Amino acid sequence: MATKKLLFVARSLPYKTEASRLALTHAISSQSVEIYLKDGDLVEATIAFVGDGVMNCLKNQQAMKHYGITSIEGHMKNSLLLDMKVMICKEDLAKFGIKEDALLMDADDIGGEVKAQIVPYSEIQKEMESVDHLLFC
Amino acid sequence: MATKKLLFVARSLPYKTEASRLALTHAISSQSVEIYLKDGDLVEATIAFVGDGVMNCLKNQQAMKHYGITSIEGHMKNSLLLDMKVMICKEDLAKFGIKEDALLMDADDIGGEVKAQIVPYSEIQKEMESVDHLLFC
Amino acid sequence: MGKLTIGCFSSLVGSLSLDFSIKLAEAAVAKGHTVDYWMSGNATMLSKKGQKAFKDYSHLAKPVQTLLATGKFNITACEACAAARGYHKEDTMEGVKSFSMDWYLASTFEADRVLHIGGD
Amino acid sequence: MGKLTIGCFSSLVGSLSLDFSIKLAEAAVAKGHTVDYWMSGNATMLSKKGQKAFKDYSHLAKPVQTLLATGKFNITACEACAAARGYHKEDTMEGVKSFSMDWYLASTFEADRVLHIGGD
Amino acid sequence: MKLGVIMSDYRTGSDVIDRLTAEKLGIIFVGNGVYHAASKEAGKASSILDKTNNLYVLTEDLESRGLTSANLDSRVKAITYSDVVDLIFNDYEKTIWL
Amino acid sequence: MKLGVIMSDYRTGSDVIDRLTAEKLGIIFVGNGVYHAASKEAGKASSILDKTNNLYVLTEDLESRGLTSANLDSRVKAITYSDVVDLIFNDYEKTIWL
Repeated sequence: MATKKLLFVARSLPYKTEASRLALTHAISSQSVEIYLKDGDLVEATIAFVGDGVMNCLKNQQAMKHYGITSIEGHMKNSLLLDMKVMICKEDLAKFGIKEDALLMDADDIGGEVKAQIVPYSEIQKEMESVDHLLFC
Repeated sequence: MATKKLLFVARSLPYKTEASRLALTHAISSQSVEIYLKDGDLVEATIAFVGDGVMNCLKNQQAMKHYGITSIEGHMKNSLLLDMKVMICKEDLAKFGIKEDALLMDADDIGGEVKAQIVPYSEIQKEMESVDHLLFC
Repeated sequence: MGKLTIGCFSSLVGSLSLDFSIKLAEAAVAKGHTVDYWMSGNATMLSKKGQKAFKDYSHLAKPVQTLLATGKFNITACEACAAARGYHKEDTMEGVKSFSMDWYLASTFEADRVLHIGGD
Repeated sequence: MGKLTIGCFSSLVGSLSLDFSIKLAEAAVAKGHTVDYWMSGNATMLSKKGQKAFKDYSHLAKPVQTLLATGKFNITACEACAAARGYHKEDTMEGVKSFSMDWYLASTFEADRVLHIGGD
Repeated sequence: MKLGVIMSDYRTGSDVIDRLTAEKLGIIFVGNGVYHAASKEAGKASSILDKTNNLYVLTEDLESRGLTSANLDSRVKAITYSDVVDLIFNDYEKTIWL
Repeated sequence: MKLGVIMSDYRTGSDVIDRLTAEKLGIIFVGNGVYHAASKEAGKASSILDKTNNLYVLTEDLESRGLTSANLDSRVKAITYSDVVDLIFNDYEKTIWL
């Protein structure tokens, strides 16, 4: 019985590459990982948005309307619905002048109970230290 | 009977993307373009290296030895062998402290007669103005 | 009405540059222009047949077919770029041609405008 | 000896990141380590069978086969990423498995080290 | 030369624009280039916006990223794909992609 | 935390390295990251080289680009793929790719 902890750190702008989208979808897939593991073993994934990566967290992304693809916002919502820990770097939001009300912060409307957390970089650094593996993208 | 002029401007570092390699191979393919055109019609391609793109022009690239792929240098040589005009931005070389003897400047060893030209940016700008189409990469 | 030649070198999914170039072609054709479309480098991924539509990934196979049906859109893949990626005749989407790089250069001869999307 | 899990998300040709990851796997296996190799995003291009060797393009199909023959190398493609690109069972190189993304996460459980090469 | 620049990136390519000269220069922000038109860092707008008065942003790409005309620098005009085609054919002789 | 950073790019990612802290930090330059180790701009070496004393460059990637150890900043050690594997397994607990 053990739990391995992973932290995905999304530092790239959305859409030009699949990096942030795939970080979220891979992190979410930790929820079905037991089928490959022994009883009681788990992989727990957390995701942090830093630098340009905070742009992934804006709400009202219209990617489906214009390009027929799900938005990054939609994946964030799913991760919150599944009670995953989502951190957004406070200093980077401040640099871009982005306020909390411009961000996707919860999945209330689809029954989620967990909120995204705006945290100082130092807390993300602490998370980086505490996990077993770090996955930057 | 007409000639259309194209200028490929390579502004990217080599290898991480295929941009500079494909600029050279496409430019070189102008030599066989007559099969699609009327008698006497031509497409003439020139290539200029600016910004980070000047790194493409270093000689002794060992990409074949280490990765089994032809070097960008090899393509430059072929373009000089075919008498294409190859320009390298003087100011950008100076910025990186790159001297002429570090560059692939000719295809003498395989019978080429044309040399690469180290020119001020203003000459590349003039070339940009004089051609029919500009292809940055 | 004019002719636009687009050369695209960006990968299929994961860079919306390819999506941009197809939407631009649609807008040009809708205005009565003709478009020659050249796929080179990773953009040859667009020529692969059997692309499955998922909501999470760009799906450009359908708009390409719609564009082809207008008769104002030519699309050609770089033969060597495709073969290096394992795309051969039997892998190629209907209506997509395959030539060497000189096809692209030749296409610019008659083009009124050229847009070269040169990297990923 | 340890286990290294590599996740690669870079496109086949045109980014030497994929070449790096395969050479790193070779070096790790040569030292007696085992390697789980996960292809996602554009890196699923590596799973396509029939890649033709040209001197101008990376050719990684052969080193992958050599790695597989050691018995110390597992390689799996993201099923949806591959299908979106038109790569189905009949398109897939011998020895390459196909699973959903949880395979990668599960692989990290036993891994001593993980290297996630996350973008192009 | 009348030159249209399609700017698709946020972190690279500014060096190219800095030294371009053209009798008429237009910049169309698409893809992740839209952040030049709709975001500020430490309160400052992108210096590219000072380069010319002919500034455009593709609405589709702006909205896909959760941005709207409310975020837009007042110097930049929001346009559609159809407008991009017209700019390419009618307003500029050459178009480059950065 | 003992953290190994594999730096594969020249124009992006420095902002991430700037604020990383680690008990032991190593930086391995690969791909186009090698220009940090082997080129100067206006006579100045990359500021990343000031971040730690544990600096490495992959010889294969250096040589592929026409650079040699003669171009290398004296603080950077040239290594092979085999050495990268040892650094990952023996010297650092976690490895990230930028």
